[in-house]
Amino acid sequence: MIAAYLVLSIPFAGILFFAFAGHRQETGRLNVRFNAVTLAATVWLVINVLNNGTLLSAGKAFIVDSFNVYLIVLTAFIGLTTAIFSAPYMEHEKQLGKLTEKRLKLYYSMYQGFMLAMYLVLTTNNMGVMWVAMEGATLATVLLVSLYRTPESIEAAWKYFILCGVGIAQALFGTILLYYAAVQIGDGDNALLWSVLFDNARQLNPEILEIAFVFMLIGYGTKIGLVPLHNWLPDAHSEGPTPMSAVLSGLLLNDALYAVVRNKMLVDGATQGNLAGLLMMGFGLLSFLVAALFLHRQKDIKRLFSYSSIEHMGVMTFAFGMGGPLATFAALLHMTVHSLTKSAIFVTVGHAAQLAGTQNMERIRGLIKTQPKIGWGLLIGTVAIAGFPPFGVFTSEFLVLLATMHSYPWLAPLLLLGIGVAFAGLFRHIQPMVYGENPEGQLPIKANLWPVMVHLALVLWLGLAIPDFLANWFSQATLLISGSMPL
Amino acid sequence: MNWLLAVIQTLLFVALAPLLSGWLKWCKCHLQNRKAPSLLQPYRDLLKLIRKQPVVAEHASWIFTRSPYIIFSAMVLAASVVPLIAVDLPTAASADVIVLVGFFAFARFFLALAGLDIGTAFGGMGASREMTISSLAEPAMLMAVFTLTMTASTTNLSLAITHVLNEGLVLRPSFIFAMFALILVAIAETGRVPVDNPTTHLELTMIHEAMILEYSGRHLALIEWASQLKLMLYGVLIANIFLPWGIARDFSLHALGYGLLAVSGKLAVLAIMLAISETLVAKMRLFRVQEYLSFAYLLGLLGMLSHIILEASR
Amino acid sequence: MTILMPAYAAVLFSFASGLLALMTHRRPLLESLCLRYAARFPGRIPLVGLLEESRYPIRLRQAVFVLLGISGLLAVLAGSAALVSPSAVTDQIGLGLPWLPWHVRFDGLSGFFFLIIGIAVIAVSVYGPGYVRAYQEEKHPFAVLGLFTGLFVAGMLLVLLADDAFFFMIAWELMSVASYFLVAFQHENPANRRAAFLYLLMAEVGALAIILGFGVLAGFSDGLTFDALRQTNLSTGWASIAFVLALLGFGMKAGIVPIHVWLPEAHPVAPSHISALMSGVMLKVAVYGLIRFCFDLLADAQWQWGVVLLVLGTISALGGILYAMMQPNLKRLLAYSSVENIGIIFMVLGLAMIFLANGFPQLAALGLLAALLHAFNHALFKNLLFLGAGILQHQVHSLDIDSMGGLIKRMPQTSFLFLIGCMSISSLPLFNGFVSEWLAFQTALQVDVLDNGVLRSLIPVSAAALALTAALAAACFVKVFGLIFLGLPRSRHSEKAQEVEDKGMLLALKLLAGLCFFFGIFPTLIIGALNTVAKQLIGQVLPNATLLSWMWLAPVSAQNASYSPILVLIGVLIATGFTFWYLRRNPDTKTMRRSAAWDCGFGGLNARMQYSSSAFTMPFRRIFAKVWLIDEQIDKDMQGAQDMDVAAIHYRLQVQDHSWPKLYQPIAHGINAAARLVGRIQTGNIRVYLGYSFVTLIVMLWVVSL
Amino acid sequence: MNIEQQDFYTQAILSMAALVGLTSFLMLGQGRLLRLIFVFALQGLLLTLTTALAAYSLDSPHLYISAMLTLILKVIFIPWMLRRQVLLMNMHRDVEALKNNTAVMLGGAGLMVFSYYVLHPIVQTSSAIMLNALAVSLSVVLLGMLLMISHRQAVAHVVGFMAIENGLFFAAIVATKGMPMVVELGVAFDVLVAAVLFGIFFFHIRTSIDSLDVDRLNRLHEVDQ
Repeated sequence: MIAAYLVLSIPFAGILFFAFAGHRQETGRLNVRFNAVTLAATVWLVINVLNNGTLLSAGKAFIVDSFNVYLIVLTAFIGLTTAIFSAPYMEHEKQLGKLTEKRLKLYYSMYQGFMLAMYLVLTTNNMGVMWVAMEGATLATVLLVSLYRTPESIEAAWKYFILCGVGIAQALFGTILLYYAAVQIGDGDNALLWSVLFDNARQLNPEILEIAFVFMLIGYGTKIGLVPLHNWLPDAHSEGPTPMSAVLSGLLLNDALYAVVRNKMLVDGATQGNLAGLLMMGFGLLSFLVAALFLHRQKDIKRLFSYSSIEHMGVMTFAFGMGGPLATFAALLHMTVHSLTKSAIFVTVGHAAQLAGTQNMERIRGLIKTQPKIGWGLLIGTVAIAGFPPFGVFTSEFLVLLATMHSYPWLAPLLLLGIGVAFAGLFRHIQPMVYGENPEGQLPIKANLWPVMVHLALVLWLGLAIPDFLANWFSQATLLISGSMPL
Repeated sequence: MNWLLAVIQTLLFVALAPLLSGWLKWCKCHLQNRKAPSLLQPYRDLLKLIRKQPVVAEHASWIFTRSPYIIFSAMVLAASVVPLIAVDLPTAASADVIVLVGFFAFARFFLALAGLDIGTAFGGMGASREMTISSLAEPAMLMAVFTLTMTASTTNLSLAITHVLNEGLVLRPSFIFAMFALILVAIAETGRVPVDNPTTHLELTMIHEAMILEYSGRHLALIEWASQLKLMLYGVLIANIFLPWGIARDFSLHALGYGLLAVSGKLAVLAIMLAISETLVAKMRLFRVQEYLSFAYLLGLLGMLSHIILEASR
Repeated sequence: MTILMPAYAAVLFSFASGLLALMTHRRPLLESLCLRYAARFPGRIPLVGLLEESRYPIRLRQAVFVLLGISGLLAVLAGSAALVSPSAVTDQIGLGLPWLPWHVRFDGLSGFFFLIIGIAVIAVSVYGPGYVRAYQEEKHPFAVLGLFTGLFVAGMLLVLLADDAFFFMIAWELMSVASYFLVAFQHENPANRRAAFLYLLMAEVGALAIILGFGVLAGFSDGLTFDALRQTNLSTGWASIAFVLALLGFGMKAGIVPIHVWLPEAHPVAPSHISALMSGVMLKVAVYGLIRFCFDLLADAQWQWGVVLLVLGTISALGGILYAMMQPNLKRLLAYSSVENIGIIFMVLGLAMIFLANGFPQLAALGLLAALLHAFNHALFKNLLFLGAGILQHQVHSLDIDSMGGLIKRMPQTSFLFLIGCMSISSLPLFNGFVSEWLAFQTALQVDVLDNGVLRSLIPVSAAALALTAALAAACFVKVFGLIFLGLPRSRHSEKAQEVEDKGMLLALKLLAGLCFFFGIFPTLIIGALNTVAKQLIGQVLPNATLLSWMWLAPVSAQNASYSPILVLIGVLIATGFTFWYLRRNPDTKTMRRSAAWDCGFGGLNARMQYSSSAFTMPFRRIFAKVWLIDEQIDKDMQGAQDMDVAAIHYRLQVQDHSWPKLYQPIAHGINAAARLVGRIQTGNIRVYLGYSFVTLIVMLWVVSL
Repeated sequence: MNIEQQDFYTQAILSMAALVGLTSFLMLGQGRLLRLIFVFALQGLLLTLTTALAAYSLDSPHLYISAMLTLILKVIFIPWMLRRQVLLMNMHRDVEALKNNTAVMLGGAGLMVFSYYVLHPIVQTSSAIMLNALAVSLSVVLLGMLLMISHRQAVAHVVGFMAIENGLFFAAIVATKGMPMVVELGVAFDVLVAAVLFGIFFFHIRTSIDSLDVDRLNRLHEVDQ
């Protein structure tokens, strides 16, 4: 369990360190190191969990089971690679005069703060604390969204703040209802602990839990970006600094979904029905289809990919909602590959925008000509996210489709329609950017594309073969969530 | 022995083709109140052409000079598979009626290429029109042929004819339709009135002649001979498929002679009918040809349908 | 050693070729490695010489294509081995999903398509080095071309090996995506980008349909392996849905009308050897998919499906060739002609299915055989023609048929080889294209055994349509060959054109042309091998396929129909030889006199008087006017007093595909309109957004309280 | 079940609930910012009292801490901060014209009924009093949202946001005797940070669009011009 504490305390130290001593030249590199150490700690945690099964800290404040441990590693990994990307990126922004030293300090400090909130969401055993951490994540990032202080960024940050704040307040109401249901059957102090709730789920009042779940779904669903609660998401993603977009898309959305799934497990246990699942499916499918259509109308490259994030979150929500081992497995896999791919894409998008000096897609042209690595990175990343094999996104979408065919065959055409429309929406914008002649005076920039390559390589690997330990891990998580092993 | 007979029949075919043309011309002249040339005139023309040194356009390539040989031998091969005076000859098995159509296509392909080779407008025009008409004629022809082959359940001409012979006189509506279709196709494919006029060099109407405008000497002879062969092939097809009586079924001299006589008679009658129609009918505009050929196709289709509905329904 | 070894090796070699191409810009790295190695073992490095700055790119390219060629050879080897081995070989590869490793199965059908791919790849690898030399490295990096070529070939081979739906889809999409990058290779041209996008979009849609098709099967079975899918017991309704989905997916890839539109856009813009692979081979992989799905996985074929295939095939065949005829761009024309040939294949497959469903497996085997043989033949001659088109583009710097002419004198070898391709594709006797069409006709003519009157009348009609197609194809390729190679040169480039110098490029053409002729004369060789496929798929063989001897082709029985190409060839040789010898005996007239062509007395015959492509096809345009969207305009420049004199006339002709305005544009408009509609929900006003949350919450609460 | 049958504590809680609900309605119809803030502070005070009452009558001392926190945050700090901002930005004279005020008020009343209806299943497991208290808090939450939807001033949005928090807090107190301490502290911390951030944002928005009217924050949208 020490590992879990380490995972939490390193970012905490990071916040303090950067807040008070974050004005040095090599801050970016230090940020990388903080994240690297955290990653090491999470690996240790993994080894612990793999050896001992579910870990419960003394006092039951924290729980690490097969479901969240892999999200923890994923979080740490993407945190690290994004930090690697962000160091030269932010330096470049500073040189352009877009940012001051002070804001960089804020940025790095809040980067750690965000990571801390994420780890806390994942590790905590207390549903209330989970809520607190989720709100904390909003608070940590809201100033980062408005980091550039442009009117648009302030507008985006305000919307992010208000919509997520109001949204998440609903989740708190849901949590209170949950607590209310829990105190009726047991002791008060431990009543919000997930491990306790899960064990006693059958005794909870199903009606209350259903109402509570609605609040949770609306609340955390706002964070996931489910249509029609998604409106803050494209704004916040497009106006903040790109590394922020990468972690928001790659991590925050996942963790919000994680919270929803945890709650769904409770509701399923209590109601023995499928209402929660059906709600999730509905929201997921709606988000998926609407976001796919939105892709066609985008002009800003980061907005484009944030809608793509909504779309993929829709798929995952749908899959988790469908339940069943196959869909759950697929959703878990999709979480992983989507995070990896999307954060890789945002890295290349950031570079592309720096290269062209704009986020307006109509003015980004000929990336492959100017800087082949960036162009190819973006192109391959898009191919991957659009669900082409042999990348992992395909695998997960394939499994989702298959599960849909098994359980709800008449929904499968809708799903396919969405995939097709989304693909067209993405590619009609991406292709002109990477191909063709480059505008005059567009010069290569200094870029670190290792994170992109590593991410895409991992996604490729997951598409070709899921390594045994990971498969085992996913299967354990599937077992935990859905109650049975995939096939 | 059989093989020898096959070769002899083929040679006979080749040898008789100009005669049929001569006979046709003779009939036509008489019908039009003109003085007819000798029946042997086509032979004399061919001989004269063969003796002459050919004149070839400067930029003609090997396609132009070799095409006549290819076209001629394609026609000879076609002649080898069509039973003229006897059925059951071994060559008939080497190629069936579809291959026969293939031979025609082969010849046409090179004829059109030769037309294009010189680079004159006429050549191109002829090639274009020839390919157009043949494209339309081919389905009509196959429709007619299919009617026959489905009745006989074979595409082997020789066997099909035997089948018709064995059945004796059966009045098949399908055959009537198919025969008319085939006749219409034959007229179009051999470049007769009303589709094309073999005797004219009016530039706006010519098709076949436009392609061979540059040919001379032995090349022209081969091409002319080939087209005479084609005419005779179609004639024999019509005569021997639909009215096969008289054809030799064994290889006795008697039977063969009788067969020769029979086929000559049938061809002579067909030629007279063609001559009459050519005298009575005017050549039609190029873009009316499609209607003409659609009608042929329709007949073929009707033949097919009546075979299916009236004759073989289960 | 199993026959899978060469198959795996073929895949690996094509991968290796792709990876090797990535080394294009790694010369310094390799050099330093070699130097380090050399320092340790002096005097043992033959490789260092290859790394010289000047020779490295050439050597690398050659090495890449050598690897590709080896892959092709191995594919041919594996394919032949599979065709002679009586049963399928299966294997598993430890990749894929944890509970579903990649299943591999190599049977006669896969083997046959391996053979097709192998031959094409060999030709391409011989042709490639000479062809890619023309590309500037900065503009068109070889690394990209080589990498994706390797992946493309590997993808196609893997599709054939796949024995579970998941692996199949991965391989399938690998093939699609890799070829997308190849289509987009020369991306400076906006038209190319557009074509590439369209291609990828259609590939995606098709793939989704296939996935759904597999999904239907998998929904009723307990696994994704083909074995499990074969066992599925589907109701007719579900089976029909699966069939339609598969048809949509594979048909889209194969390019049947009306979902063919990507094909004439995408195939021409890729480099020619890639076009050859795409048009010649990739479409066949789609055919393979359809056969595998409909004849192997779907247990009980329905005759209605056969009718669908037949009708779609007929439409594609006719539509394809009519569109091809109107194209002024050679590669577009060839691409449309691929649509035609795929149509023919689909027709025959439809016949096979009809016979199979009606309980005549032997006739079904005949149809299947004809379809497969046509696929094989089409691969040969289409490859030949595309590679030839590449040479033309190389030498004439254009693909516009109307700007060529007279090349037969300037490029004698190419023209001869191209002629063979044209003759094969026009299905003239003695060449391979004829054999498969002949078999197709023979299949259609067996209709008499059927009871169903509709079928009995439908099939002959479609056979007549096939005849029309063949005749139109001949017309089309007369135009192609005549306008490109015959007549007078129509442009300066074609006047200056010369025979291609690279031996390899010509060798590739010779190889393919030789095969076209060889299999035109000895079709029995391949048909015999194809019997293995029919046996494994349908469980029936043709009793008389190689009746009498290898000389004769008699698919049903000798009484029914027979064709002996070798005898025909002998006959042609004798007849031609004899006439040739006989007519040229006379030494006086043996030589020919050359003189100017007749010019109607106007004087000065010039190239502009020749028939152009649009002139040649004018009669067809009139007759089949409804098939195209024709935009014909004649502009007259008037001058002089009161503008009465015509100074110049401009003729402009645009021929467009009907499926654009009828099918694609409505869909595109629909999506844009839907997106605009959806866009309205995002107004930018935060109060509206809050309203959404509020309403959602209320509605959801109401829903749960119900 | 009638109110006279309940004990004094319950009666007090119900009265408080009624008052809290009333304050929500008052806020909803309030166009002047300073008064809005005042009513908000009043609501905070009612909450503090309720908490203290609960702490006293239920004998759970940790609720005193909650009460203290509420007092400091919701009654003193946030109103003070908001008031300061309003005065600083010279907005205290502005009166926001509220469209369809009557309809909104009626809608608010409807929401109260709806809350009652939605939470009805709770009766099965607990007393009606819980239902009533929870229904009030839910309607406070919903009214807070309605407040945000109907008001255009950013300050009003903050007040609405905080009012939602108040509703949640009230629910936690009356229904479950407060949340576990760690959660309470966390929530309070979040509210504090949020309040500070709101202050920062007022400044930014003001400099960026020269107003605090959220309707003018509409550069980012997806509608065709």
